[in-house]
Amino acid sequence: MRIGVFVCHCGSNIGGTVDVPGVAQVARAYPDVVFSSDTMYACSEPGQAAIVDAIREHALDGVVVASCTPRMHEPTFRRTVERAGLNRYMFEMANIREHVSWIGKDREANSNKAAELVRMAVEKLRLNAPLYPKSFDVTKRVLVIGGGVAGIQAALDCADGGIEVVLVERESTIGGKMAKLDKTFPTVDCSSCILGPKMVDVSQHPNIRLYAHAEVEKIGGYVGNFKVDVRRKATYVDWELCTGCGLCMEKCPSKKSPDAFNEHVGVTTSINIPFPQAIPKKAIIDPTSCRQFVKGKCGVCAKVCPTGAIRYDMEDQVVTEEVGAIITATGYDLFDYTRYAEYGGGRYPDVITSLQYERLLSASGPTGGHVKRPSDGKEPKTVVFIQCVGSRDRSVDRPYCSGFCCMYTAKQAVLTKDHIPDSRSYVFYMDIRANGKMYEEFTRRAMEEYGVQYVRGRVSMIVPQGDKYLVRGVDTLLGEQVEVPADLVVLAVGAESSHGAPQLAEKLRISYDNYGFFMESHCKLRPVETNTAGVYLAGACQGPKDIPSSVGQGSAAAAKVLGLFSRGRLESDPQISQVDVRRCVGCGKCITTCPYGAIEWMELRGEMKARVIETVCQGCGICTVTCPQGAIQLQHFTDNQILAEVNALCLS
Amino acid sequence: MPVLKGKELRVVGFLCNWCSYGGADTAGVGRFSQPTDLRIIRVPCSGRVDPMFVVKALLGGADGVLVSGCHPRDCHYSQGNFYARRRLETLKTFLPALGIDPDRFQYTWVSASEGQRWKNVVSTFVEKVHQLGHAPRIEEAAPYLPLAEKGDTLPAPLRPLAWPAAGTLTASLEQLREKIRAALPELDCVIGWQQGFDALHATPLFMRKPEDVDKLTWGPLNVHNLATYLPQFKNRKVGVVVKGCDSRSVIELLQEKLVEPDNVRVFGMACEGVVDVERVRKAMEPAEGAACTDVAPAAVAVEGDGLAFEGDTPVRLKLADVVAEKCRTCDTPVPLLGDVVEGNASAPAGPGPDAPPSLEALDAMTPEQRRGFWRAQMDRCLRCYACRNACPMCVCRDHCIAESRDPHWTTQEGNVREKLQFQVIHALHLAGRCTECGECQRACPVNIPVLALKQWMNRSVLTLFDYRAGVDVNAVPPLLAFAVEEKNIKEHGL
Amino acid sequence: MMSFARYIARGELARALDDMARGRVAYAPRREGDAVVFRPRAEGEEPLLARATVPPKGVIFPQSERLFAFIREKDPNDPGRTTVRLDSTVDIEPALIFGGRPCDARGFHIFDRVYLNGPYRDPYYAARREATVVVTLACTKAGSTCFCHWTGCGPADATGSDILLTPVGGGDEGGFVAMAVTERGCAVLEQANLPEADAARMDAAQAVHAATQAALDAQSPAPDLSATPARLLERFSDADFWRDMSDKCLSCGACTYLCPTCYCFNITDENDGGDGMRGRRLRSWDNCMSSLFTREASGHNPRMGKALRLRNRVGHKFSYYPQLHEGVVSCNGCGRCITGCPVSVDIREMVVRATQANEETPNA
Amino acid sequence: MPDAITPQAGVHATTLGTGFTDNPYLPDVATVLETVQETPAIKTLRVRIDDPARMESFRFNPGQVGQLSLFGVGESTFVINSPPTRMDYLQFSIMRAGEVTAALHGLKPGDKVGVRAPLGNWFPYEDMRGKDIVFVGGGIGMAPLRTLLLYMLDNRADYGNITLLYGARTPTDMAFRDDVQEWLGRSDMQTTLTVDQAPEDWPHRAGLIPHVLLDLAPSNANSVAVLCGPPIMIKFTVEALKKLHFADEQIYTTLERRMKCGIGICGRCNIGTKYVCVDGPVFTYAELKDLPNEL
Repeated sequence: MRIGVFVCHCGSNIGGTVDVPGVAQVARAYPDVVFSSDTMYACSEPGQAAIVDAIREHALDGVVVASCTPRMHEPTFRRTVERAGLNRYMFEMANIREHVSWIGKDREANSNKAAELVRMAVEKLRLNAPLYPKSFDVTKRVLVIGGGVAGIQAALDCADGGIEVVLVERESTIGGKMAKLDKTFPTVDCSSCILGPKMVDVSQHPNIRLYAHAEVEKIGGYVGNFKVDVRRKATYVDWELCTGCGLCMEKCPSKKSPDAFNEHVGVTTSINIPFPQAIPKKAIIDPTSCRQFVKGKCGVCAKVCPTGAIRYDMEDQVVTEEVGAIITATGYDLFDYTRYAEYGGGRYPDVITSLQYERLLSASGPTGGHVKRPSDGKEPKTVVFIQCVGSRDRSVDRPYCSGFCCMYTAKQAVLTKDHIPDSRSYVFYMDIRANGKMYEEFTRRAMEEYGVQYVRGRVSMIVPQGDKYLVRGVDTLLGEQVEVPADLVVLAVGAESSHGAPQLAEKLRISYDNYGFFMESHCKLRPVETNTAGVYLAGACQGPKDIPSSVGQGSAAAAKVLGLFSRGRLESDPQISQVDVRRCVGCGKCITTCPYGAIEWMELRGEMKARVIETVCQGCGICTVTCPQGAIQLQHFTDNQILAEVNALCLS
Repeated sequence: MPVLKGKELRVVGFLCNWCSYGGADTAGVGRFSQPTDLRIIRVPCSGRVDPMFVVKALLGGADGVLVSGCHPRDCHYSQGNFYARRRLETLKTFLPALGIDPDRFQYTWVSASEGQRWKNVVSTFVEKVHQLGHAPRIEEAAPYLPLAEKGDTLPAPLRPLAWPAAGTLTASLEQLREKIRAALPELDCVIGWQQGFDALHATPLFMRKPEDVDKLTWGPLNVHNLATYLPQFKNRKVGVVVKGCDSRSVIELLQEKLVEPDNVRVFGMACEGVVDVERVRKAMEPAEGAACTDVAPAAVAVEGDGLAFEGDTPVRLKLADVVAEKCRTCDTPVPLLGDVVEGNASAPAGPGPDAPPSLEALDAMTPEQRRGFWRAQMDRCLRCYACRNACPMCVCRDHCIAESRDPHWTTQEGNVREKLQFQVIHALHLAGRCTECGECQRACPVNIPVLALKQWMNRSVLTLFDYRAGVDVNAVPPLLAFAVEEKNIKEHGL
Repeated sequence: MMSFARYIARGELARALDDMARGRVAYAPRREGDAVVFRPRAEGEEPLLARATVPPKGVIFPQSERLFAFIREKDPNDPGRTTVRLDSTVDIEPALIFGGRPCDARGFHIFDRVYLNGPYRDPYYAARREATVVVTLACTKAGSTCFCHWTGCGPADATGSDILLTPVGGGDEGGFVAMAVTERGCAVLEQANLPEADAARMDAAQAVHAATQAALDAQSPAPDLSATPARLLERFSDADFWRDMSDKCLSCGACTYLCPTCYCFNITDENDGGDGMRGRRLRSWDNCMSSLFTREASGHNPRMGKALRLRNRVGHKFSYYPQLHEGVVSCNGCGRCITGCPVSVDIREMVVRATQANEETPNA
Repeated sequence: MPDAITPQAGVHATTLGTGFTDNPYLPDVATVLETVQETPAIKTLRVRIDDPARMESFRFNPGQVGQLSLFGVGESTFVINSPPTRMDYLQFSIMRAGEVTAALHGLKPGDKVGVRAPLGNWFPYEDMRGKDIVFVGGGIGMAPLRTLLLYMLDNRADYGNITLLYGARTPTDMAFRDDVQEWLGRSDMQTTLTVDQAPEDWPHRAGLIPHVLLDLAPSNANSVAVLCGPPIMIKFTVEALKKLHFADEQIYTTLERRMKCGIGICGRCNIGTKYVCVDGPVFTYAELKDLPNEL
């Protein structure tokens, strides 16, 4: 090999504490090094030009640059050597800035260390081989998991961009949490008025195939070519025929079914369309309460249905969809407030969650928009809002801020005043977090225009007294005990990861944090990507978010997908594992340990061998360590390459 | 460039590209001053760090090795550091067996944003290595050979070892032969034992014809673990006769799908212990003179708890005194699977297996003595790889990395370092898979106590993962799995 | 030559050895763990007389040795120009091997025919062989795996030795008759200032030889192996035979490395660490039982499978070598391959069966 | 640079030779003059031994092999495929297969290699004088034939008709293109090319070598056939030659084996009593038939 070494001064960043020309001089004695020089700024235009020139002049086939961290400029220099006709992997970097010159002042020690790092890089490079990405076709369809506002936005943007969308929603209607809201802050717009049209667009868009009441069961394949099994759960109603007329609901004799859409405020019929604006607007039977299922006889709905759509014998169906990218927008769930014994632990009927309160406020809700407390249907005159229920509380393992509770509490207090002009509202809070556009102004209005009483402090106990609830707490600003007799207590419950999120993450082979929220690729710079190529995040599945952020991420994820699909074919990273079939004994240990399912069995002349699916492998190298005979090697980080570095250091 | 003699020690770091390498960069960007001793090797993931790299470095002259990856759950590859944690913790508990101070190796987690933490990690670790000083080289240790002199005695076995009366034994054996004869037509062959080249030695028997079955023997001379032969019969139907301990190897092979359940027919008998031929020979050996060492009795008879040797000078030995070490602590005298004929072996009397004597001997040594011990033992290793080829779990055989150049883990030099390196490879590759049948040690033509390394490893695996190999066909070997929260691995506070 | 004989009283042995080994490193059997191996002996050290587990061939044919070092040197003015210098300097240590048995010493004779008298002379072996005096101990007992008398060797065979010691008498009364076999043996023996062995002691030594030979004959009458080379070739394609013979073989290398006559080796290059500019070409023991022995880079292996490899091992020792070397078999009947084999593969059985069974099943 | 081992007391540091001539394990250091990428898998190296005197006195016969080594990687055996009549350099053609061959493929002019040569026997070119010669080469098997063919062309008058049948899998797998072009143009020999898979514009024969050979039907009278190629080709080509009534003694081929020492000591390349490194690599089919069947 003919190796060139370029040692960078980086101005005085390296040159200040490392004998840069000395390192270049020493490197000249290393095996296969035929050229070395020092350079002021290797990454600069003249610096790169010098590298290109040297490659040509000295017929170099490998280059080492000793400068800053490869995390900064490895891509830069790879492009440089490529410009001179070398393969981009015939390049190594020695980090003599972050790992040498910036962390010590001993010039002798630094120079010695820099020389050794160059030596290791040379030894590794001597075993490098050109690697070539493979290109493959892309299925230009996207799977969106979750039909909340983020998923809807992503689906619509993708569909508008001209690609086919498969939208899978666990519930029987899309809309998610937003569909349950009465109004949105800070404009107090009607939630269903702004979301409704988008939902309709979804149902009517020719590029969107919607599977409601369905779940993702299995995901195989890789970026560009995923295969997804979707389980369409039985609805017992043939949606092809159902017109959503609602006659069945009217006649249904079983009226004690839990009303999930209304957050279990009240009950509903066993055959049911969740709400008037539901998309798809189709009926679904709850077999746990339906008489036909429980008692074996009834059949009323079947008799009244004008289109004959009822199918009591319907079974789950699994459909397979092929897509090239996946956007997960599975949203969030609410914190289970019954864990707080001091708030009654769920035993007090008039201590309700903020989302239940939304339903009470909503004109399409169980009370038709009249605020009535659940216990006796009376209109409450004193309403207490308690914030940070399941947020910012280490004792319940929810140390994070849910972000949007401050705002919706202010909104609900304002709406309370609108609904019941003679009411009084109290808000117990820790801090007001209102860091959005017009947010701070909105909370101010709640306090100042609507006279909402904000009490800074934590509620220590709620005690029922007669038909009221004594809410005891401390006003930490005044430093005194407060006790408010409330007719209704609304708990601003925090957000937590959607149930089943970790299981979905494992199917998607993406990471999730301690709380079950999905991990983005980079917290700042890659907020909607995951570390699994082709899988993107939108909305609160990544962490608590308000509507504008969710919508923004939905669009961002859609843009990523459209960007991905804008290329005709995709290239796979060649830094992946490769099986030497001559060494492979077919023990399958690599298949067991691969976190990506990127290794499969193949038959070769009657023997079973391992084979890497090039587009699925992410290049972690777990398999290489697992393989006892070293038959599967991670390219660019082979055993011999790493051993060469170890030997250069340790066998001297 | 001047060589920094004495000022620095040799410290090698393996850092994952995504978190810890970034963390080290962050520390650099923050200008956090750090010791200069550390040389960092960038790898994609801590899951790429083969424990053998660490061993290679430490045997090759590194004074300290540090591995750092993403925090658990934060792995860029979602699971790499979970695997790394198990592998590296296992290694850490193993290093003392070689006389290497485990403090010379550390693994930890540093994220890309934790520059300050990285500085602390490096400073603390390098300081620790400086406290320990230059790593002593195993090949330079003073040889330490506690003489295993003739007549050294084993501690008493945990169960009474007594074979059934000759009549009962013959009857059981005849039953076993019947079963084999019945099964033979549908099998390629059945592997058992027969009389070997002298009265003291049995040898594996491959029964293909009914008359071969007459040669089958049963008794304390059937030392070999015949499960070793099973993987080579891939895709063919084969029968095998097993002792209790051998059955664990069959289970492990089934568990790892190295043999197919449909293709293996297991025949078992309860075992009352097999002899250590070396011990018998030593017990029978005349005073050291100009004799050849391979003197054998004319015949051997099993008499309950003893063995009678006929010959020039008849000798009677108690089984308990010449039994193989593994039988002393055996708790599986009856095969755990298969078609078992005789199932009445005595159960262990003690509370359960305690440390095998050779492991106890290793435990009792100082680190320096251990280095000297392995130096002296490995010095006579012939690199014949009988230890490997006799091992039922070594299925790579023709592709073993001991002799390959790609990957090139060991050289062909006949020195202690290369020889020991292979023993470490063997022990690490068997971590969580070794059923402690002892074939490696029995097979060694120069009697190197290599089993002690595996016993040490097995103890580590039991402590860390609460796991014994070869007991449950449906279990997963611990190093091929992980737990998000490890019960018995404490995070190392660096 | 045989007339040059001395007597060493039992108590004088250590002193006599010190004298014989003057200026040489003396290798003698030493117990290490449960094994007996040849190790450099300290002056005055009472030697162990047990037969070693491993023959002393490594003294002359090391387990691994450097053939030469290569040093890459760069042109200081043009780092693109590198020359390579080879350094074939080796350490040759004047040595003495004490306590090997006739089967061990004869091993060197088997080597000599290939290493010294073949188409090329092996300079490494030659230098060590030249520098090493072999002092052999005749056998007084027959081990259960001994079959030296089958192979042209024997309990008092002096082939390959410089001096042959025969134990005579018993206990403290006893001693050794030391017979010089070569000129060099004479010179070395003379260094020890020993009394001449008288006729009675010479007779006693002869009696010991005869008695051991008789014990061996009684244990296993030597078969006639003269037809074996041809018979083994006839057997060559008898796949069932070789399968039966090799069924239990584990394909390890214990037999070959314990064998005093197995001389095969491998050559590999290793690079040093440090500046990466130097390395070594090594010659190390190799083993025909390993699949790697004949596996070609293409993956093709003419001896795929242990049956074919075992066939070559037996064939080499009892057919090819004797055909090339005047009927001398390259096996001295030491039996170490049998005792050392983890599964007791018995070469005697293979040779006898290959020789005899032909008439019964002529399916070659 | 203290590279020699420091002598210890009582130890003689002895230098065992300086090159292949006085130590058969010690290569002569040689320099790569030129490389030719013959096919995607075959590369030709032209080397000269650095010691001018050694190069000057270097003598060999067509068919002899050499051990070519890359220091730090290892040695492998290749036939010297330039003829003894052209001693500007020694030419080796290397098919990429394992570690050593891959490393040799990476060499550039100026790089150093080790050469231990000549080794083994050779084609009995003296005995072949006056006879018709039929060369049949398949793939990399053309290399050993090249040396003999060029030698004969350089001594053209000594030999009768020369027929060459050279086959490869595809046209791109055909090595020695310049030579082949020249041979095709020569009137004093008959050159036939064939490939297993022929593209549309392939002007030569298509089909397996034995078939084409039967078609060419060279006469066995006063002829010898020299074959080299993969084992399966040899097997069927011999059958074809038998059909053409060539006697076993008229058929020559060269064998390949894994070798280490190359000098008949290390013990792995034997077929029965014959060591391919010293008794071969050239055997007549008659000799091969006498050997145990272990190829």
